[in-house]
Amino acid sequence: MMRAALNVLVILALAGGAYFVSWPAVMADAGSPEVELNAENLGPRPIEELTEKSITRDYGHAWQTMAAALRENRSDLLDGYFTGIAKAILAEEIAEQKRSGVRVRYTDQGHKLEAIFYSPSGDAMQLRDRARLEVEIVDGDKVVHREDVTLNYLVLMTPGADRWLVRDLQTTAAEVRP
Amino acid sequence: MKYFVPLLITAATVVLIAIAWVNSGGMERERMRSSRTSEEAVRLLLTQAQARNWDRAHALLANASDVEKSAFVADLAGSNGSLLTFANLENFDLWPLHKTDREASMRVKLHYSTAVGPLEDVRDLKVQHEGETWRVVWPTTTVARVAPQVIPVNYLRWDIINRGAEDDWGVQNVDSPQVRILSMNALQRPDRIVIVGEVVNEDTVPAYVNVGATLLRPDGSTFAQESSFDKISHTLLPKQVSPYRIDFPEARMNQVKSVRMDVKSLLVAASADPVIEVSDQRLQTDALGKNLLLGQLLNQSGQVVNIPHVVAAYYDDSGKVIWVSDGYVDQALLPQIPVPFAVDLPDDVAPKVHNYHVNVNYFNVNRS
Amino acid sequence: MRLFLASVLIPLALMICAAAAELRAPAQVTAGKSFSLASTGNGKGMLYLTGPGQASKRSVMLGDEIQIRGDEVEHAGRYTAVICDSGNCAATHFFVRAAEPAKVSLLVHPSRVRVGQPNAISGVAFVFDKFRNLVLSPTQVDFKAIPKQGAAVAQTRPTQNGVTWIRLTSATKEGPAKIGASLGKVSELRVVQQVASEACNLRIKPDWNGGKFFAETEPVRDCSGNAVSDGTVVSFTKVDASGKTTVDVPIKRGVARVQMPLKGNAKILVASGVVTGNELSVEGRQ
Amino acid sequence: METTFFRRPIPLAAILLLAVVVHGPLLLMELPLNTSYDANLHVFFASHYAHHWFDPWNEKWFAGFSQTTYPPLAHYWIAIFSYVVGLRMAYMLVQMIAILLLVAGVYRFARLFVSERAASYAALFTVFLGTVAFLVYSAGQLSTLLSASIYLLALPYFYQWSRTAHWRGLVKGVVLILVAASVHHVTLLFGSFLFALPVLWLALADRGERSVFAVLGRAVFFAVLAGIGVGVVLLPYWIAILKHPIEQMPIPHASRSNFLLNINYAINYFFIPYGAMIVAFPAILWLGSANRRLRPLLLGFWVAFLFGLGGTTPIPKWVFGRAFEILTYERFTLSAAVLALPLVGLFAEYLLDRYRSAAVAGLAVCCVLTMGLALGWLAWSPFKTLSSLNVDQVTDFLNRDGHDKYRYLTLGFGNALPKVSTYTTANSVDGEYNSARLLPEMTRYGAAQLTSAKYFGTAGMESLRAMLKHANNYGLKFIFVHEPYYEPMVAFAGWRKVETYDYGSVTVWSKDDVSPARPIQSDAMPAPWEGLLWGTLPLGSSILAILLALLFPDRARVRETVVEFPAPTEEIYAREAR
Repeated sequence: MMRAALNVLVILALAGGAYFVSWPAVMADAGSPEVELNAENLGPRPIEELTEKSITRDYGHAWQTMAAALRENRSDLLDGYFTGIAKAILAEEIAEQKRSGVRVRYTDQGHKLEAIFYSPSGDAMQLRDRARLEVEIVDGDKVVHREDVTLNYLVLMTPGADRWLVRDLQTTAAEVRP
Repeated sequence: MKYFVPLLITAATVVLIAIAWVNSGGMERERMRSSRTSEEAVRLLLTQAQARNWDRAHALLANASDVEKSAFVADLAGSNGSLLTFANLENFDLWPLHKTDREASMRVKLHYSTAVGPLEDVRDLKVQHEGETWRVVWPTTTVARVAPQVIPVNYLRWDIINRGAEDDWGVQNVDSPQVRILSMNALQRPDRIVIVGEVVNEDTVPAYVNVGATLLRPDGSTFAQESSFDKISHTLLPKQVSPYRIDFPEARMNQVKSVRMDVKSLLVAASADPVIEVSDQRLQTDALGKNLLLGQLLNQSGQVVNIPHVVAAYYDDSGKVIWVSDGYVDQALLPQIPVPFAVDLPDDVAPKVHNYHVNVNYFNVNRS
Repeated sequence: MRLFLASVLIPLALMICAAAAELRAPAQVTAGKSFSLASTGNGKGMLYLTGPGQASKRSVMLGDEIQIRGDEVEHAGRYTAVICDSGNCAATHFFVRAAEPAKVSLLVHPSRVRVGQPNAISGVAFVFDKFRNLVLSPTQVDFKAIPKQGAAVAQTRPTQNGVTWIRLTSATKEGPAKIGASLGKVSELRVVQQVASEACNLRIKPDWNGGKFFAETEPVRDCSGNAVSDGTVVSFTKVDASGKTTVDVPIKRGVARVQMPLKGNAKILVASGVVTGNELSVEGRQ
Repeated sequence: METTFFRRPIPLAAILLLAVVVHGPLLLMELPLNTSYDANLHVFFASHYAHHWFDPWNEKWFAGFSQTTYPPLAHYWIAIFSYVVGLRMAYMLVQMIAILLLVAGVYRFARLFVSERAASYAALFTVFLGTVAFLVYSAGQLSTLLSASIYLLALPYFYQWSRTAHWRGLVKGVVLILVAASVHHVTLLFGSFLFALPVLWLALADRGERSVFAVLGRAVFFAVLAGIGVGVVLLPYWIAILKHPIEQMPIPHASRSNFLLNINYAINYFFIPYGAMIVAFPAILWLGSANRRLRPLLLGFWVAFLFGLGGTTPIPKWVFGRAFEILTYERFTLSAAVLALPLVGLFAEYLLDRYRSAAVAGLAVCCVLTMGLALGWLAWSPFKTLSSLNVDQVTDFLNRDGHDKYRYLTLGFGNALPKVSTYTTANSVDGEYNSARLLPEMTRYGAAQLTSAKYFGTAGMESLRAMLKHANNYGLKFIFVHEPYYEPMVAFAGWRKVETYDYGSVTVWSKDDVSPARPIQSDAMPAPWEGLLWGTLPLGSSILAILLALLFPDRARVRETVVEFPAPTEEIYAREAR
């Protein structure tokens, strides 16, 4: 009887262990980063109230899913908020990560967005983002590089079925170190 | 004990089965197999029709020799892909109007479950006493037949070449049609908020249109979201106007600060055929005091329209849309054969109606 | 003595180790062009290269020039190169900028426009290099609008952050207009259909044919004289003794025509979209 | 020792082998997945556990529902086997195990009442039992069958503990009850009355010198312990059911009908499940009443029989009240048949003793006819299932080009819906498991699945209409139509036909203004700790039961009952020969 009970305990412990191993993947799905949008100097088309809300929300979600996709090496996560060249480059990066075992981890500390161009027909918007990030380059479990950095991005977003999608996400040279 | 228990169990089982048989309408069913009264005769006929036992049902008619079986079947179960062919007779109510020893008149309300929702059909039937039994005299109708003819069809048709699934951003594309909401009027009804209005396709290509509305609370948050569903003509040819109606059940105006309208349009392949004429339109009050908009539909093309759907907009004297009602027509539209229709409108709206416009939408079995 | 040696040699060794991990990169690199990173130190080390579409590692010899192939830096943006030697790592960053402009993405809207609409057509050009990087340095884009009839209109606009745009007024005559954007040898062309505007002066006339009454519009045109497209719906409404009759008829070969049985005197009205036409009073014939 | 072949008990191993020979090929052909109503549903549930072991929240149906509303053990075992043999074959494997356990369970249960020989006949008849074939190949009620089997195995321990206070009986019995409850709680609930009471009665009858109160006390202790155990093992289930008691409008079910008013229902729910056993009803009555020890069995059979008749007698309505409209009654036919089997075994013993080869031939023909009829009914029945519908193109469509970002609906797919749901990554607003429905568009109407809306008349079509009205809210973009009946509503509501499969047998409709689906918030979502319990305790209880069986095997029985037919006197029917 004791043996049986022990066996059961072992099984339960294994199951519990498996659960808690899978737990971090669930818990790591943190909330959207803080995004501030300034559309004062936007042209030639003025931004609509709903579009402003949507851009702020969707850009935040895009960063959230990008960080998760790079952390977990899951290119399927990119489908939600990326399209075109941005999605292709990120998918390529994830494929490279899988091949080399090197990963880039982003800890997002907020974005200051400035909308700079909104096409007359409302089908493309270009923005400048000043992103505060903690970037880690990890090889296996070893962190080979870690930095806190503020980076400038030039972003091109286009409307999708129910949200704005990031079509191009390019770092530009003006970099400021904290 | 050896005999008592089996006998007791057997007897108890038989008694229980008998009780349940009576409770679940076994007696009534037996009664329905006879037609010793005028009511029983109508019940028997409609029960057979319900079971789609057409031979038996037709044989039960007093004037079976005068009524074509196909016409009788078409009358109760539809033909030519009409709405009744997509329906089941769920149940019926009947009550006598008058009765003598020789004949009686019965009113029946047929409750159909159809592919687009419930449908009720009220009919008055004559019942005759023949020997020991009563029999229903079915109204003699003949199946409408179109005279052989050639109807040239040379209306326009728009076809679309769709873009592929691949992301071809920045290359040539065809924009969605320009559609516009012409009017919007939010009304408080006893049990709901209703938004009525009209939408027009301003473009030169056909548009597939859906109108949606969002009720917003004073704090700007969404209170409810609904769409026009089937109370609109979804396919609009260039410059065509369609009424729409959006219902928000259980909503009250004091809960809402504003309404956000949303019209979505899509470029679709479409044909300008068939053209359906809506003639003899008039507002009328029926015997039960219901306000109705009556008229006839005439299919001017050469193809059958299986399920016509009438959407009517009513205007007040300032030209504002004050109500939109709709109804499905249970007969198919054969070429050149007029088919009557009726849609109702609320009692409090009827006196304010100054004008109205009827739009005909349709479903064809082989083209959707 | 031992203590002294240890206190001198250990920091020295650490400094050597630290020095071994030094890495230098050029400040700007062009996409798709190979270049080299300068490293110091000796022995073997591990180079990590991360950036847009890149997350690789490879063994390198320290102290040598480390070659970075062009295909490793095809995407514009910020790259980080890290070199590690026995647990010590040093990093450097460099920016890859887009190569020469090689492609223009041209967004032209709308694809159909009514005639005579001021600033109704917009064209937006995005300039990319051959690796699909947005070219951020200012570039001149030539826009050209070629109507079906008449002279072409050209305008040159500089890009800002890789984008430039133009607005055009639609012509007064219907027909396709070509809108193009070119950049050196590269050019893109889009077609905008200019279509007739709302019907103008919509009129109907009676027509008795074989004892049947037909209501027919005169050729339906907009205010500029362009024929309204076939298929456009015209609503006929007849009010007579039998009640009201409405028929939605599409325009065919420029006119809309419908047969309407009459019962006594009738009033016939016509409308197309929000435009209403004349009213016709007809006396029924037996 | 009897040497005549006809007078010897059939070894249980041989009967189990026969069960494999009879049912094995049918299961290898995956018959239940193509002919039964519920098999695909169980595969669907199992598929979810295979992918999300500790997360019972399944977003594939009803815009999200909790699988804690259905005991999970059978599904977890399918999930485990699926890692090796795939989902479909894993289902067959668990189904085969259920049949084998039922044979063993009937044998052990019958053994409490009748001789080893009669019990072996009862077990043999189980293989060919119409209700077993009906539940396996027509109803697809894996859980009912498996739970009943395990429950039958638990009953001898309950008898042992109640009668002799043997602690192993208590432990093994309670653990098996937990396992049975983890498979299907409803079977256990009704089984407690229909099976446990006759066994308790028997324990009292066989108590010998022991006190009545001691036997009853032990039985109560067993019940309390089992009740607490079931409460703990299925805790997430109780939480779910307390949070959302079933308040939806009752859904019609044919097993609640009066079979006398519809011959097809009578065939489906009476003649097919009982088969040739109907011929033995007089003998069952006779034997059951003639023998004091068998009377509780007869009474249990009679009660289960009456319940199994659904609306043919008023008893279920009187007993269950409003719950009558929630329950289905075909499961009681299984209970009735199993309760009758010991008596049928006894009757067979009598026939064999008297008619020898003729009896063998007669009984064999009855067995084959009963099972043959049940299998034939799959083809002849007017109640056709759609489980064999080819849904590959539907799942291909949903899994490509980001179509799974939207929710979908099938119309006219019947019980092929779970098959679609199992193999697609997209989610649906419909589902085949009525108890988990919480969306108001479904619970406010007296209709079950939207995919079969037309069969529920106006209620069904109104429910469908309500759902289509809220398509934008649910991200419901794609509708797959297998019956043209639904096309008018779909077309008038704003969907357009976009693709056609199988020469027009299935059409795909799309509504273009629908935004991608977003998660629908629900308070029915189980907490993570509930998922942990759900993923461990039910399976743990079954593993414990297996370990107990392996580590502490039952001692070989030396007991022999001497119930004979016809009985010489009323008093001497059972005697222990130790």
